Amino acid sequence: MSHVLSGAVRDDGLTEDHGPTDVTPGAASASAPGPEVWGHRIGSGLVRPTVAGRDRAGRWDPALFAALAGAGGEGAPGAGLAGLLVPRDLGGGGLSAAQAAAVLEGLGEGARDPGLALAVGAHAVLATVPLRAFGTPWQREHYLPAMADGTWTGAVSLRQTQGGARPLTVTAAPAGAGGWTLDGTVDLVPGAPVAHHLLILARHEDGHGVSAFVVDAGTPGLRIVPGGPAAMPTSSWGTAVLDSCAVPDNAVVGTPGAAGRETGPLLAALDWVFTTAPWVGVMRALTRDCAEHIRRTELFGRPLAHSQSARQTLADLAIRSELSSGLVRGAASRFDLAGRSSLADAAAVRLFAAQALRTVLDGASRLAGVDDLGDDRLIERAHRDALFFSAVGGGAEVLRPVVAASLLELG
Amino acid sequence: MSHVLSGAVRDDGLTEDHGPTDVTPGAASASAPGPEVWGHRIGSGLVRPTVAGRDRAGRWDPALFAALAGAGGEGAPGAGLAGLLVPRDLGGGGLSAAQAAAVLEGLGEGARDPGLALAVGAHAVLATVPLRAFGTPWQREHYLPAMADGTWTGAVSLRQTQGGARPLTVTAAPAGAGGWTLDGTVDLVPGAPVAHHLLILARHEDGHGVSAFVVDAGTPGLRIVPGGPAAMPTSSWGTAVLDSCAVPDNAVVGTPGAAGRETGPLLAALDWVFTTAPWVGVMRALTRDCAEHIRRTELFGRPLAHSQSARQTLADLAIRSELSSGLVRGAASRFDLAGRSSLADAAAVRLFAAQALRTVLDGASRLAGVDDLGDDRLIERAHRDALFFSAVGGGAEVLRPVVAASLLELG
Amino acid sequence: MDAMDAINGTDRTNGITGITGIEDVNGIGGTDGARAFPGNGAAPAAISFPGVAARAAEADSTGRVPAESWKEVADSGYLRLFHPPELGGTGADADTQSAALEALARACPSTYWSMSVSGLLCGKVIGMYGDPVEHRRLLDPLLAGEISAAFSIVERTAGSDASTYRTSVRRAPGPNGGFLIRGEKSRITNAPTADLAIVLARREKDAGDDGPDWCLAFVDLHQPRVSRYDIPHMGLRGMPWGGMIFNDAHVAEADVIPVPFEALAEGMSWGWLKTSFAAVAIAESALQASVRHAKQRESFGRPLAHMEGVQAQLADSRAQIDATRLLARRAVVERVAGRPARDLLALLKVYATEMAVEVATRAVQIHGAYGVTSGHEVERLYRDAEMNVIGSFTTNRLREQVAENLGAGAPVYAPFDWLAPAGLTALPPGLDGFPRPVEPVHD
Amino acid sequence: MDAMDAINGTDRTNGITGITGIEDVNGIGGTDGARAFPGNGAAPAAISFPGVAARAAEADSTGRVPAESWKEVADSGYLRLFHPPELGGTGADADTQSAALEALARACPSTYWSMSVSGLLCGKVIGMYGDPVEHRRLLDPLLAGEISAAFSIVERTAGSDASTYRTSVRRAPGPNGGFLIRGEKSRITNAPTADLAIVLARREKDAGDDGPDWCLAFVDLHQPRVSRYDIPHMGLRGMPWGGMIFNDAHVAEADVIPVPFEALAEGMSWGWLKTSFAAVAIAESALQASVRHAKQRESFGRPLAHMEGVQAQLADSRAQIDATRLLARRAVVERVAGRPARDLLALLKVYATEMAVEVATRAVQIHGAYGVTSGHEVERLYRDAEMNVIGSFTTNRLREQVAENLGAGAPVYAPFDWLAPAGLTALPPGLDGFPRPVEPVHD
Repeated sequence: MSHVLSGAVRDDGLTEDHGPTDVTPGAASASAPGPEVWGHRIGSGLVRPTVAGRDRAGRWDPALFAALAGAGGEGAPGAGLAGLLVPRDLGGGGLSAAQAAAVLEGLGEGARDPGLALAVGAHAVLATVPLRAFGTPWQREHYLPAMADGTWTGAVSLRQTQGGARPLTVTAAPAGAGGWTLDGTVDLVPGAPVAHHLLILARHEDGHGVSAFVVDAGTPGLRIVPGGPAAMPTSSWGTAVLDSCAVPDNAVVGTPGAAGRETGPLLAALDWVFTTAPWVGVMRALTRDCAEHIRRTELFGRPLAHSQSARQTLADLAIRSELSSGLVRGAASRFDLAGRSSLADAAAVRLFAAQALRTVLDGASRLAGVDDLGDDRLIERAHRDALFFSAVGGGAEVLRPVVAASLLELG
Repeated sequence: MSHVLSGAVRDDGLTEDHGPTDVTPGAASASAPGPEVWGHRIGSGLVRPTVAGRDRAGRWDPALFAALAGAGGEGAPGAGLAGLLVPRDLGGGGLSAAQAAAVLEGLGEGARDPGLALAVGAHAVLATVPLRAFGTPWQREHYLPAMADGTWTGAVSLRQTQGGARPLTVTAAPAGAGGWTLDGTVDLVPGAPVAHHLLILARHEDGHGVSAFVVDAGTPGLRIVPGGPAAMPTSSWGTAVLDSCAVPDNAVVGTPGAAGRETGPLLAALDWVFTTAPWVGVMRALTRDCAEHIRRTELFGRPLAHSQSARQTLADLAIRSELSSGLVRGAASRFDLAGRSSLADAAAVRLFAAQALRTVLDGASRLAGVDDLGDDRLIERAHRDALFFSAVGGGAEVLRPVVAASLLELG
Repeated sequence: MDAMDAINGTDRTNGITGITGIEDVNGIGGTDGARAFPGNGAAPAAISFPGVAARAAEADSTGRVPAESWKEVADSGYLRLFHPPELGGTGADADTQSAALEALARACPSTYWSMSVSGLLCGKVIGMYGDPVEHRRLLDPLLAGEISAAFSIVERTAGSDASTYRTSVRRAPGPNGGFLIRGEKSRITNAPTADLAIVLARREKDAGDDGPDWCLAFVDLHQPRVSRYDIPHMGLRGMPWGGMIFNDAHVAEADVIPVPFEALAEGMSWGWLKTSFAAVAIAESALQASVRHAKQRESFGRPLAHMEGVQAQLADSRAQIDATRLLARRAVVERVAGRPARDLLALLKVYATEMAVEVATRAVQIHGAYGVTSGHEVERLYRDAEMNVIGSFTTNRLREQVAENLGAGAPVYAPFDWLAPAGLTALPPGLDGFPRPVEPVHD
Repeated sequence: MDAMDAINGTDRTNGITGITGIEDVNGIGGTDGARAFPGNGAAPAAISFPGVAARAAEADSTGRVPAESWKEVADSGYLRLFHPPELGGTGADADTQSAALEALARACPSTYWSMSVSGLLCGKVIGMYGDPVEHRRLLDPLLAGEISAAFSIVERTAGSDASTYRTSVRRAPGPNGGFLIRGEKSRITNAPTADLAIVLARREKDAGDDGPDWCLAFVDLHQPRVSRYDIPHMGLRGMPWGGMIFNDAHVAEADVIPVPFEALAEGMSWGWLKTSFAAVAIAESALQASVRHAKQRESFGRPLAHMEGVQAQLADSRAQIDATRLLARRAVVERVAGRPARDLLALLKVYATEMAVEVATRAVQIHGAYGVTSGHEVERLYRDAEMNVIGSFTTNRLREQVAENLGAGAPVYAPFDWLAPAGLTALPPGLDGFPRPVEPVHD
């Protein structure tokens, strides 16, 4: 059984041949364990043992996040999961985007915890990359080292990862004495209750332009209300309420007024690719669970694995996992090259993977029946979380026009 | 807007033209309000106002069930929801099977509470019909009148509505002095903690035959452990543990040893058709919610209703609702004629409707985005409950062979 | 098991088709010969067209309805079933109409399309908009099958968008009266072979004429100023399809009937019904062929019928067909009762036609190489199925109409230019931003 | 917006295809004329077959690969790309092989199939199992395109189930040596036109011969004891397809090569790769045709390109094709690196072929009546797409193999007789039980 079909990594964390999961799709390499192996090992070692309990209790575990932030071990870059994309000179792991996607895929498979994987991705990708890409030297040096080791966590609202498809709910007005005043409410912020700072997109009160701001949690006028969706309860969720919240000029990330072309599309593209990556791992985990399940379950007095129908369903799960993985890795790798990434590519990734995930969950639940798989009720949890996943980042009603516009040369 | 597309009944419970929702599919009648109107009115009046809270709390509301049991009003038969299928001479409503399915469909649409609708169906159909069809005169007269008015509730495990596809977990051994001794455990029993009696299929210890038993809750050796799946939390759930549980001979329902041909297939067919009926109503409710939602929601600065893609998705929801309704009504009507119902028909109903429900939920969540519809989070709840629904009754791996065997003259 | 067997005895072979009361309505490959329709009350299951079925492959390969098939159907009384006695029909009940529609479409979808467009659709339109006395001269031969008709709406420009239609009718100069028609209708069933065309045209109105802008013209196609052409097509090949060019062709005074455009919807939705039954029948034929194949065929030592993957495909098809047929028959009941049921027909047409493509695709898979070999029934059904999705209003266009019926409002068009303002056409930066900095916004 | 436009400038037209590094590999309808393959390192995007594309409709209607197309492809060096220099090939890198496969299949799927079966599949098999010196006499003309070959595995009886194959090879009597082959191979690409057949046959073994039970025979088809026939087929019509009957045809001594059956899997999985690229290319062609149509066409006053429903279909197709192409190219990388990648190829073939059917079906819907009009590219692609699902191992059969690779064990057959014991074939009672009572069980 080749790992192409069985998932990137064995359950025990042992590596197999890694050609096809190499971070550069299409490139063959059969040498060192890929970054997904490291991610898988962290996930299966630290996260998975407690996922069922944390999920049931809807509990955020700060110690666990701290452990992930500093996780090392064989194959680890210079930093843990928190600093994947922080450059090495700022204390991070300095992974390429493609490697980071591979780590998240491995994490998703090993951890079986979409909520915690989202929390990791929101901090290590969504909150990190805009600062790296557009931050001033002061912002980069102030925030990124502490984000890299997990001392500080950054947060972003998942309402703000769809460009301007829907109106932004926060406004920014220039303050008389310099700086800006922010007003509004933005919900669906994973990590908000524990965040050191939030990255917030706000439209200018005069209607001209959008700016990105990094707002520290202690700033007067910023209030975090804990709570969020029913999905992904192992993340912590909150709503940021900004009431005449004054921030200095150096809170602006990137070109003032230009976030609609900088951080806005960047957040959308990052969300579409990198928060998809752990789900690819979840699909692999479900596929392997199902392969195991049909071998040991009986229907009509014989192993379900003897049923052609069950076997064909299983094949369809493996196929969706493999295709999604290739797409995510391919699109991620383009972030490593300035000017090569494309919103249409990123949107296609999410569009395909969200549909693939539905197919995988349908198939897995058909094979599992009223009983779930494994001891951690992965199908039930993933089924719940996938509903949310397929809607954030704008959902298909946003993704499809983005992909089509590129084909049709419209916009 | 014709009601064919908009659902059987307006939200306010007013009736519209009822030709196509008449209980006999294909027969046109534009006269009195159909039974689905009654079911809808009960659901929207009694159940819907509290569904969100009961669902969040996972709370069974005995007073609500009692109110449903005795619900009357315009269009009501002689009894409330508890006695739909109990003959009139035993204190029931004496509805036809087709009418009962229509009531449940209306209930599903009005109540927006799959868990409670399941509880109603489990009592009024699954626990009632085998006693009516196979009960001795004593059993019918002892149980059915009190079941009809809701004084007593009956319960059945949803593990036992798939024929013998999977082994029965309860055994029956003849007791020396007459009667039987039951041993085993059966879970997934909606209503178990509050039931007066359970209908239990047990395989004979000697390997020859299966019998159905009606076991009163107080019987020594029968213990009810509350708890069940995460799905449908507005039902009460329990597991029945039978430990040398002694029951008399008159606890046997139907021909001793022949439940594999009597109550077994009957329960499967009833489950496949009648527990599907409320879901048809849920599909209608989702369709109408979505029609409303896309009119008042903006995307890219214009009403979502202007998007051709959103409109086409909406159409697909309506289509699935209408097709499922026709199938359920058609199959239900055949229970009114002894010897005309067919397991393959019933299996096809469930197979189609479960797939239709997936399509409807996918489409509805695509249109609704990260926010749910309405104030009761119907998509999220239905999405969760549908996963369970599509697995009980054996799931597609049982339904498909049943349908195919009929075509292929195999078995 | 004796008692159960006795009970099961009759049911096992019929299986789930029993739900609809119509079971294996025609024995494909049976003996030739027409069978007259039973009167109302007789079992619809008795309706079959064995000769038409036997000639279905011939129709496909020649691109024409064989004359014997036409005669078999006409002699059966099929063409009269849908019309009231006062118009020369037999006014069959809904069950009989449904059974007949499915039976003929089972036998040969091409023959069904050609004859139903002529006798059902054109017949209905003449009956609804024509003169009950005057136009018996058209209806009588039409329902007798002595002539055939084409329902000529669409033009070259755009499928179902009437605003692009240009064909027009004007008064003929000179003393003989009547009208002249000019224009081209294209992609029309029966165009190459029909005797009569029911043509939607614009009226060139005299001053002061405040009648409708549109009319139906009943055009005799056997005149020199009409030319026609074939359009070869992927499926339903036995159905003549093509165009007709009217070069000031003559139309009799009585045969131009002013009609408000909206009024035509009622007549046209008969087309949706006809197409939906074609889809149900194609799906049923594909399923029955699959069942036969699965029973006969072994692969890797396993009879296909015993393989769960094949069973799953058959079961899914069975359930989808049953659901669709029930809705189709309900629509017939509504129509026969005189209710428009256009909402129902719209959603029926959408589902039925796409369902048939899905079922036919499964049938090809089950048949393997047989299913793609020319001359095999399933190969033909696969090509036929897709035609129904396109024919009589494309299915995606009808979805919009369903949505409108649901209260989503009329389609609103705005040029698609909202992605750029949302920042979603931009090229997003890489991890380290853009190759060069973005310029600040100056308003 | 200046800076952004500058950055966007080159990307907008290429759009997402850029992900794969291969952009619009051939301009359908461009000028005629072969173009030699660039050397390794040259941009694969430069590969195109404009003349082949221009003759694709001709291939479809005549049922043969036009001679000019064959020559154009042969002259381009396409047939040599996949083979190492020591066997007369040019040993192209993976990118070039992938680009070439897709480019030719974009131009004309039938020509692609016919020539790839000959030069790629048969060439690989001769290279793998034949003698590197002796069989240059076959490989040289094959890779030069001077002769064509058929890969002859399947027989009439059952698709891919080798246990049913009967064709056999035995020693020729008499002094001239060599072998005689007897049997029939059916549903074989190139069978009606090929010069050479690579035939899987049973060996009639002498006593004491403990070699493999199977062999490959390289059979010269130009001899009197070989007869052949065409099988007309739904799609890929330009690809000759049919059967060949060996009536004790002669095979040279060196041209019968004993091979264990299992060893053939490696060679045959080249066929899955070839078919997968055919599917990707058909889907891409259908998508590009849809994009063109959507840009040109208006309906109800709205350009199709501006309609969200059309956009949704295009976007879904785009995403599916991208995912598939990435996997296909990864598979080529694996193969070129000498790894079997059979698991990967199996799941690729399953998804790619069904995906192409889905995309082609959407394309027909977008095109409306154009999409079902014979001669339109999309009508042809719709028919072509389904052939790949059936060809080179039906997709559902391959799913079983994928499952086996996943650890589900080998397929286990048991007669399907477990519903009755589960009580699930019974006729369930109505609300009031059975018409008459069930008899008690007596054991």
